[in-house]
Amino acid sequence: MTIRDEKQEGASRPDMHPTLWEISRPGARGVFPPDVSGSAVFGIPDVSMREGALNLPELSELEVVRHFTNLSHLSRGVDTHFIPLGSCTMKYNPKVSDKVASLPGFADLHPRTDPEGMEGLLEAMGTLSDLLQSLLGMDAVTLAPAAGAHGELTGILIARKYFEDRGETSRKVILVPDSAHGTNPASASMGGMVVRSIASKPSGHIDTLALEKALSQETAMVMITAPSTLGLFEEELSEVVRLVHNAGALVYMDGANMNAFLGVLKPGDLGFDIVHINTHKTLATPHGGGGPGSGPVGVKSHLAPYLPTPVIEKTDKGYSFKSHPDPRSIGPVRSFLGSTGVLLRALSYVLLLGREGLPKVALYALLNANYLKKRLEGVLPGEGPGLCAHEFVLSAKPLAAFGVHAGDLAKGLLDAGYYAPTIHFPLIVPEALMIEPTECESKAMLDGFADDFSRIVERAAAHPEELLSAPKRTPVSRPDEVLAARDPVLKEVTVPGSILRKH
Amino acid sequence: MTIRDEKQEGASRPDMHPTLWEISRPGARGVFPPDVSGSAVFGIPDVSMREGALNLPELSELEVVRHFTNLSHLSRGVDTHFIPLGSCTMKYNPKVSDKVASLPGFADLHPRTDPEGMEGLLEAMGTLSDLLQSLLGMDAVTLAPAAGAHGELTGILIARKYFEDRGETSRKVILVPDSAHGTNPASASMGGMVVRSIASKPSGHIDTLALEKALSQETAMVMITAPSTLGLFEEELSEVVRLVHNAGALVYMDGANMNAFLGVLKPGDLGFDIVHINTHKTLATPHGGGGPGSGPVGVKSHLAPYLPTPVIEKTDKGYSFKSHPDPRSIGPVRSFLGSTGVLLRALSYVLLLGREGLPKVALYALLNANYLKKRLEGVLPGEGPGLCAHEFVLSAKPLAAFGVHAGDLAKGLLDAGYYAPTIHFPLIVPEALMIEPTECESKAMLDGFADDFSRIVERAAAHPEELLSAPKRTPVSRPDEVLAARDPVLKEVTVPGSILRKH
Amino acid sequence: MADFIPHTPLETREMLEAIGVSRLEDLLAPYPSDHVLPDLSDIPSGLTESSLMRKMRSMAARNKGGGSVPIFRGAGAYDHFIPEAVSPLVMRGEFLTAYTPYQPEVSQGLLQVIFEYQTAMSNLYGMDLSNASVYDGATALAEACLVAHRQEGRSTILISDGVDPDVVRVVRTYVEGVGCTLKQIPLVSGQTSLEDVVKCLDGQTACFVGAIPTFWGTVEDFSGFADALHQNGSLLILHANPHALALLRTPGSWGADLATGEGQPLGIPLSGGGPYLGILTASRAFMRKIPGRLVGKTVDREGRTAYVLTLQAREQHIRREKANSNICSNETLLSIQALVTLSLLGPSGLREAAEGSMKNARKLRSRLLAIPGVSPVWQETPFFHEFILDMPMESTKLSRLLLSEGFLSGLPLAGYPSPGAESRMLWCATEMRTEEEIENLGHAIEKVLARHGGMKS
Amino acid sequence: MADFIPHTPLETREMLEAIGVSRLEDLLAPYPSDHVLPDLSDIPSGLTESSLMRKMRSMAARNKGGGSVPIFRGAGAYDHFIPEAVSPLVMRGEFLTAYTPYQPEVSQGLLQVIFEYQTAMSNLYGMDLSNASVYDGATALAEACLVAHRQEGRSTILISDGVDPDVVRVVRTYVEGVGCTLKQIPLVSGQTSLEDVVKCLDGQTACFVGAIPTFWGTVEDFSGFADALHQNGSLLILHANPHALALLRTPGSWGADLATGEGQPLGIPLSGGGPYLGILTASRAFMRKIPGRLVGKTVDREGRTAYVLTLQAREQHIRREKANSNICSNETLLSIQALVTLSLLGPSGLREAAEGSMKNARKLRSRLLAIPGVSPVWQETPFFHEFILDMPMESTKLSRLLLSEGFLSGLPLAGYPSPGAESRMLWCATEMRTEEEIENLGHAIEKVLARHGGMKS
Ligand SMILES: Cc1ncc(COP(=O)(O)O)c(C=O)c1O
Ligand SMILES: Cc1ncc(COP(=O)(O)O)c(C=O)c1O
Repeated sequence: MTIRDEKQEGASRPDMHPTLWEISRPGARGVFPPDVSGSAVFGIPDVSMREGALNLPELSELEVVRHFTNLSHLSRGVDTHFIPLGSCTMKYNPKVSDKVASLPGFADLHPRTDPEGMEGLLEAMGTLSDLLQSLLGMDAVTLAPAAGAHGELTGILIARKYFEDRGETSRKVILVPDSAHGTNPASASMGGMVVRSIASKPSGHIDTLALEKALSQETAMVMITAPSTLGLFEEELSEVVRLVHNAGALVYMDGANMNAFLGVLKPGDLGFDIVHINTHKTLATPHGGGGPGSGPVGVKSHLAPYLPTPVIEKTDKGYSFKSHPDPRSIGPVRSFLGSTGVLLRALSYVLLLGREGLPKVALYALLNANYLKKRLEGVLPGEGPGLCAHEFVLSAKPLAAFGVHAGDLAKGLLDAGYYAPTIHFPLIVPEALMIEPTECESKAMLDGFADDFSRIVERAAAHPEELLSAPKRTPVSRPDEVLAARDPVLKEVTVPGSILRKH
Repeated sequence: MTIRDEKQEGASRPDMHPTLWEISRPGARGVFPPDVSGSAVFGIPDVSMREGALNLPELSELEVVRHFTNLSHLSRGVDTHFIPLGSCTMKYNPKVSDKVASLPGFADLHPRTDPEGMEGLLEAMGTLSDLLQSLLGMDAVTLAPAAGAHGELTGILIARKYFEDRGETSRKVILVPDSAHGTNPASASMGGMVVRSIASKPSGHIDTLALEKALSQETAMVMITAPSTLGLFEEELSEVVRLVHNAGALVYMDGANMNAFLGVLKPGDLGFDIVHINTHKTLATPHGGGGPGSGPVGVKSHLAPYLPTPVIEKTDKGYSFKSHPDPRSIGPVRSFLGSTGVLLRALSYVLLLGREGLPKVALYALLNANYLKKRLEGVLPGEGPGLCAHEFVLSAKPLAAFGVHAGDLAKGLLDAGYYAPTIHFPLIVPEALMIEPTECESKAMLDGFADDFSRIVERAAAHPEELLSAPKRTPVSRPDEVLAARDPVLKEVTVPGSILRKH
Repeated sequence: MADFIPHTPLETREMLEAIGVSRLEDLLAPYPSDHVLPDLSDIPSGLTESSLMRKMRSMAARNKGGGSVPIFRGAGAYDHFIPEAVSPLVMRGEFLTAYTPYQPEVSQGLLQVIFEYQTAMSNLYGMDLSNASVYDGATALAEACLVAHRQEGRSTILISDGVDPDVVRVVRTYVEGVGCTLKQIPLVSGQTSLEDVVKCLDGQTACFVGAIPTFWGTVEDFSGFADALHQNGSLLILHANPHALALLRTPGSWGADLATGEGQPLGIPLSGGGPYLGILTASRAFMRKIPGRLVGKTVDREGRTAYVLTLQAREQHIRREKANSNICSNETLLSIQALVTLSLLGPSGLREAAEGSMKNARKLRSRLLAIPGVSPVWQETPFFHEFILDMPMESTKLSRLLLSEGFLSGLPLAGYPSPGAESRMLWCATEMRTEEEIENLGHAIEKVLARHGGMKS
Repeated sequence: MADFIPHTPLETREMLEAIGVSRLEDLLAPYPSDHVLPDLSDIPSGLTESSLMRKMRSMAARNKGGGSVPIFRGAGAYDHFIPEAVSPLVMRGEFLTAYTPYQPEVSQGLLQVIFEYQTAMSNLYGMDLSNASVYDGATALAEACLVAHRQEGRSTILISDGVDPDVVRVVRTYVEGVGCTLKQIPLVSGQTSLEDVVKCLDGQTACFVGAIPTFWGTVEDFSGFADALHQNGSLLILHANPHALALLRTPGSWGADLATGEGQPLGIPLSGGGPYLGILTASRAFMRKIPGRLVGKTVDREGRTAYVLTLQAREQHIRREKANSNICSNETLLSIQALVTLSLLGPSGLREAAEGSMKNARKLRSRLLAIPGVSPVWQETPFFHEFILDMPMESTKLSRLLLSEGFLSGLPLAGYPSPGAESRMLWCATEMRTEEEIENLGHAIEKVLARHGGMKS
């Protein structure tokens, strides 16, 4: 069996790498665990013991190393490519932060260690909490949520509990602009709330009149993404906040786009009651191919009692777990303290940048987005000539006449050596391409991208068939998604070693 | 500027990745070193200060990370491919050994630390030394040499000093079989000795008669590679050793191929006076793209006084530097104790395998080599039907009629997803292909390789032009080596950032 | 002293010019001018990399991690063997810094790895399928309960007291949000009685949740549970430690509809509590009802094998408020880590590690029981690698004293619901413990008891 | 408990059968039967990975590395800042486990990196070209001397006492082998006098070797050296610390024909002494005379830029006993490490690190001179980041005492040739030292002197 190299002619791109099960060789051994002597009679009745073989791959250590090393070559990350995914803030993930998270004392710390044995971790988490509190302009922060959506759910549950405690149990409606990320309505539902969508104005901004109409005694909260998923700062935000508060409801900020504000604007100052941020976006913790993330939530003082447990507090002896958490707490939203391995990276990032570096993040994120927007002006329609925040949205609609869609442009960009922008989001823009360069890309990279993007759009009009058959320079061409969903194959069912049987 | 992806169609393989200087942007900053306050007036006269700019690349941290990550994709290692390079023993390099070498206490230890502060390192090196002494069957070992060739030089200098001390100053001739690795004669010359080459028998074995004739009062030493670079164990080795010793000379074993003996045969038992091994072959330390290596040397007791300094000795209080090294020592051959980062990996390997695992290395190395030899029997001529040791040599001579050479077959193998065998070595076999599978490759891999090899040889005869234009699936096709050597370009002379000037 | 901004001053000027503004601050025009550029004086100055490392190393040194104290504590997070090859593979930049594989053509490596992870989890749990991960074990179980709730709209969740009380609290946070109630089934000698469960079944019973092994270390017999539940139209959910499944009967084999677990024992460092790995598996009937990403195998245009994210219609980015869950980012990197670990160990290695843990747990138990005043809670109940003992001292105090002696003792069960109690401790020994460590621990306890006196001795 | 052998018993049997033997041991037939399968009882049993890690961690803990003691010692190996991004890049399997790039088509990454390393070293040393590395600084200098010797067959090598005495010993080992003699030129106030050199020149003078900075830390003025040597048909070789060249005048600018150095200060961990990096640079006239590998830029068949090993006719595998050197394996991985470090620091970062070292060295010197009984050896001689002081105690003893106080002090110069002496120490401070560490060291010395009394105090 030959594991083919990934550097291949398009015309003869080989079949994919075999799976671990296809190359498994029954009887082969990799790493041996510690050798423990003693009897193997454990007193467990047969009925409770595993019956039958454990179908895991059997391979040598070298085979495993090769498998994953070669597979890694078939994926693009920030470390290899420019990833202009809007709303994802794919910025550089400092290697020093990885190192910090791997230090003995952090990496080998049992989460149920007595507090006396985790003073360093408590200090780290307490410090991060304080820093975020300041950067967000909020009064209290929880580090527990495991991702942005988890932060949203936490926020929803806090709002729910808050209104229950106030006896306003009829406040069950969450208003969400139609430009919002799917997690906003989904989190609201999961928190047992009723979701109402608010249509945006053609400009992409919140329709303040529509919102005002929608507000009622039943409104618990309005979730606003700031800057919006179109990369726009809500023109009438202060008015919106005033209206919502007047209606007795809370205002939530989805802070996934906080990179646009970092160090230059504090959500708390804008009147938000709750905000979550995504450390795996704004605070440069690695996305890891889809996770882990972390979604700290900040609240104003009236909501602080509702934060999930455990709660870290600062005493004169340093940071420690609050021994008697407020009974109004929504309870824990996950096991243990938080994704500390992620949060240590976030802390490292904030400490490295400090008060000088943090505002530069937002300023340069805005610079890059506005520069690239300018460079792509006229190539495809966008939101118009004004300043955007940290990202901007283009529409590939004009190309529909040639049968070319946003997704096809994305494939062309893959061939040009980039990851694609976010496509088909926000849903309110037809054929959306959402582009976020982050502060970490150089002018040279942006210029190259703008040139390639423009060239691809030109060719799309002239030779649409080219783009429709893209990508050609990738390990596979477009996979058949319909086939995948028809009768899904979700696991390897090959008999172990099948691929070896050729001999 | 677009850094192209390496996954490309052959027909449109892009130009190479730009160099660090081509993408350098004057004024860009990467990592900041520690910030030291204080005056920058140092009292060094201007005449001794650097004048003019320091032409190093100026890049962001992300640009550096991308550059090297993407370049890594253009190179094959054991971690990605089967590397059947004869005489190179490209076996799996355990990750745990890398970890050991990086442990604080080892990695951050200053080499001039007082002995009291390096007890652990001394124990590690002493232990390795003892283990090698046993495995080599020798009486003393030095860990100083930085590579195999360096070990050879050390051995030559020891022999030289030994004869000088005995007053036999006319012994200046080193006899080297013509099948030997180029380092053997080169090391002998570097040690100020005179090299005489001994022709091998057609079978590849040492011509004992020729050797006997060559031996004289001027012979200092005979260097023998065991098993030979043809993968053969010298039939008449004991006779050869007897003859050389009778002539008053020493016998040196080039132990680069020690993988064939590990745990199953001790060079000392065969009568060798000096032997070096390559930890980066036999003891699974990574080759690192060409180095670092390490070349410990073992000697019999009569040569022990001549070993290079520093010398580690075992006392009842543990291992320590010998405070009064023998005045007969040849002196130091490099700075400090040795390439301890490499040697710690070698020690880890030996300790992991232990007395059970070590002999398996040789046995399975022989198994793999003999199995692959069998599978390729009849494909190209080799040494005949007998058992080989850890590697074997084929000759591509029959293909010369079609204009195809060993190097062309190598290129075909690159396209098939392997690294190539060693070619054009040993020099005594025309169109040599030297194949060493090591014990670490699976039967499945060997079967796949044998099939692909056979197919390539077949097509070479039928469609030689195909092979002559190989490789096609690699990032570049064959480079023009003549052009490279004509007026060599050995450094980047582009003005920094040249590639960016397009915008 | 770092900002990871690549711009040279010249480039910044050129870019500002192209945009048509003169200063960076002009780009803040859309923001409310009275709030921009706030005071950051409470944020410290930026550190150089080396100062950061110094600071964080000194914080780390104030924690008692496994490198400085042998760990005899489990209770949901375990000190198992992690092969050294795991980290260099998982930390490769291509995996570490990738986004969710929405563009399959340039994410085949990641997609294949997730597909392989799904296979490994399906096989380990004996279930038809696995998703690509959720946040952690607790939220996995909570999500599974929500699947059961959505199935028929039933709102009572029966949950065995064998489930980690802290996990139960998380489940409560989740399910109470949608109006469900939790009903806990007590243990009898560390086991859930089928009769007790059956007594609670009614038309509102969405599911019953059991644990393999229980939080208290015991191994249960779930014979008959699936049938009884299914007859009532309720689901069986089993929350299992994946490491233990190398030896113990699988959720699938007990007839579970959904099975969840905390993936940390599969090669993921303890890391003070996260990031961990939420495992969620199911029988095929629930394929379109479970939350989270799924990777499926398909072919590309030339018929080559290719992998894609599939059945996305379940997810929030398509279904919004009607989605099966709000989950978006999951724990992909940790799933890779678990897969690499399992590949390196293989079935034999995993089994040996589990057996090693069981052997050590038994050695530990014998050694502790040899200490005067230490007594067992259950004499005969089968257990995996954890067990409760009555200690002759208040457990929180004993734990602190042992920590200062250099051991992370069993978990003090003071404050825990029954069978927890003031003087009880939940002890654990994995395959990583040595005989010497067990013996030294025994001595340390004897010393501590002798010096401080026991509560009951 | 590991052998990295992938074979299953079945596969082994099949393979033996194919070969036509029945047992593995039969494959040993060509070896002398009276010696095969020797007794290995003195080799311990194999360890599992976790036992190995335990063992090696406990050995490592018995060393006083920079993580446990601040390092005030240099003398050829320096505790400089290494960015954390270096290791994950250099340790990527593709680089780490590659062989020498003999097959250029599948080694372009490696070849380009070496080409870039050659560029960086050429620019740093101000020389026309650099090879791809040799073993370490000492052997680099020895090889350079051999180039000078081969040039005209001259056999006297003049070497300044400013060169590290231990490096001189290595050079001696090398050059005496081919019949050369070393002649040492003494220092005057830490500097080599051109007059002293000129006095020694004759028809046998192959070269003169000077150091930048000297082993004793001083910075010399080599004005006129190149001319004087060249007039005599002799070469100027300068052995320079590459880190110092961020600020100091380059070998190229002094007119050197060959320049060498130890690359360890460029991002390579101290590692108890190796592997390090031998830097060897030269003027173009010596392109075909220097040892070691060279990578050149060329084009492939389609005209794309490509890199190859070039001018191989100098090397042992082609020229055998007539080769320029016996070097085969070199230090490629370390050259990558140096290149990555330099790329991350850039010219400004390197300069700042060098300036930081100089600042700290001056602070250290002031602090130490404030201790009664400590006195300078040279008052006015310019120095880089090392300097000698007379200490009021036997230096070896003082070093030991300070080590037990938690400091790696200056190098005791007891036993060293002049200007070394029993009571002298060679102190160093890099940019990694903090004011607090310097102050603490000062206190520790004062304490030690007070407690043990000084030799001269
Ligand atoms: C605007 C917005 N909100 C919420 C989320 C959800 O965050 P997570 O994936 O961390 O759950 C995202 C993620 O892309 C987002 O872009
Ligand atoms: C037979 C033989 N001898 C000596 C050497 C030289 O070893 P090194 O490259 O470590 O100097 C080699 C290296 O390939 C070899 O194969």
